[in-house]
Amino acid sequence: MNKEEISAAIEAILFASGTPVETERIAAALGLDTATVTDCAGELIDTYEKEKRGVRIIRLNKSLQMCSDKQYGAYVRKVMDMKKNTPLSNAAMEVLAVVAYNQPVTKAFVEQIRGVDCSGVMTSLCQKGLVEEKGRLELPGRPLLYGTTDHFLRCFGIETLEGLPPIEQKKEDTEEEAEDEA
Amino acid sequence: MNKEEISAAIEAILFASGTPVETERIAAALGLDTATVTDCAGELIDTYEKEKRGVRIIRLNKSLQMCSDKQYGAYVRKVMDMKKNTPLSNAAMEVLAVVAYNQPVTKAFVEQIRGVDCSGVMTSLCQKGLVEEKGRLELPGRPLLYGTTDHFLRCFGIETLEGLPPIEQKKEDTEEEAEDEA
Amino acid sequence: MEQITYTLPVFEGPLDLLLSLIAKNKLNIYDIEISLLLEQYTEKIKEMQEQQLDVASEFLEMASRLVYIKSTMLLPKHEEEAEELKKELTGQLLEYQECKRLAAVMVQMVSFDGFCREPSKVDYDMTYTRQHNAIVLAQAYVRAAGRGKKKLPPPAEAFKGIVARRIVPVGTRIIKVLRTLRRNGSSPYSQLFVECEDKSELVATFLAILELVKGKRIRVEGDGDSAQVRIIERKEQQG
Repeated sequence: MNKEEISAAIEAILFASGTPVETERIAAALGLDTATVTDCAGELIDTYEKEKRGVRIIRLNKSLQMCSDKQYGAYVRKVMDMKKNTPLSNAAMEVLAVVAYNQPVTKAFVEQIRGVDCSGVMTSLCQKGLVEEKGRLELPGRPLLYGTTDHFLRCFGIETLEGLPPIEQKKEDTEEEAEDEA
Repeated sequence: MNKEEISAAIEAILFASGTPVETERIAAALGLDTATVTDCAGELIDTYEKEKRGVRIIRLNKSLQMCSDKQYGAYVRKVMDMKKNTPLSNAAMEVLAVVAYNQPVTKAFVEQIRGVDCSGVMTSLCQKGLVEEKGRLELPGRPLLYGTTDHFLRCFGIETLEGLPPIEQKKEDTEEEAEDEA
Repeated sequence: MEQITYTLPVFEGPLDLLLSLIAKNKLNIYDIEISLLLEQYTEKIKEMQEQQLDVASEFLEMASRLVYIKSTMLLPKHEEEAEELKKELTGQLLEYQECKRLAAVMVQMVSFDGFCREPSKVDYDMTYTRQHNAIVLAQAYVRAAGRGKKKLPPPAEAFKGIVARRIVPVGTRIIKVLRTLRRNGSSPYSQLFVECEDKSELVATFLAILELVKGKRIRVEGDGDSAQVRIIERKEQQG
């Protein structure tokens, strides 16, 4: 293993683990002595700094860690903020609608209407502050009840739940009913 | 923002995000146009390769992602105490091929091509993150649809599904065409 | 005792086995000799069973399919059908052959040695920031209802009239009953309740009738379904 390879291996290890890694541990994995690894790591740290890279390697006690440069923290944050700010998916909108019109409801109720599991969607709606827990249903298992939040009203530009648009019954349903009656 | 800073910011963003990040999103965060970011990213990718770094930047569809170089995978595994990956079985590879070339597909479709049940294999491919559910087919029984993931692209070292090896034109087709012409 | 083990190649399925037999016998995949293939196929399956390998049902299904094709070929006037069945099998075999080839190419490409990392933990605000028109909710609701097996229950709004107490003054019902009776002179008792929209109105109407009976303004005749309510005409009013 030449020096270039050792450096690359250290990079790979630090990148993949994310957390601080003891120099000793890296040395053991590479089958080298700690001093060699420390030397190589030192050079890496210098190179990164000299080249003003967006990623840095730092020393913490006897460990090494890779992290992004603080200077670019604002951009990192922006990108990550954008990720959460994607418009609601169709599935999410449907779950939200079922909750809004029938609240408080259990997850099971929503799933029964939509015919698909909605755990992930419900969690994400809660994180987005559109839906919140509203106690439990006094039934076996005491399932959680969900309802919409004030923030939900703001996002949809309505003052109260009474401002929800009326639901047009689907043609299909009325036709079916007509058939039933016939 | 000069070029050096743009490159550093891209590095920082990709490192911190971990997951693939759309080039467009990076551009928006940096207040630049997508072309500039694409150019800078391209240079970064080349530099990383030329310098044989332990960390690489790859393109996936319209996104960029940072990942460690395959060459040092064994060391990373050692440090992180990870088990060696069992190679994909023939069956898994075949299922993966059918899914990759025909996605989104139902399990029934895969089974028709291979002539055998593939529930177990499909589950394990999902667990490995190579395949994922992509909604349901609006047919009686609403069967699940499957498609490949970004992780699949990464593991197979391709940027998009177009990077898959080309399909051989069936002899039958060409023969038939010849007949038609005759 | 030493166990004798044969190394029998593992087949991914009946199609895989058929392809290997076709290759071994150098058969033309576009015009398969079904009887030869069937013979070798059943032999192979017997071999597998003798070694107590678990022969999956798919293998047996294919055997019966081959038998079916063969017997169709023997029937007079069924040449076309037999050709069709053979063609179908050929198509399937070709498709699977291509699948195997692609799998073999792809296995050369795959590597699980590149790692990516977990996203850095940033405590960011997840609160949703986009604005929507509320109408999209109604649309989503109708869409969602189409998916589930169950019919959509009426929204909470529909229960409002029942759950919330609506106050219907008895006085208004008295006026309504009197108006109806003045118009027609009499009315079937049940008819007075027909137009009531909810429970409150029903109750108020009933109380109104009691009140009017008490005040001797109306009279109820008969009982059950044939009960009639008649207005008691006053002399003063007639004049």
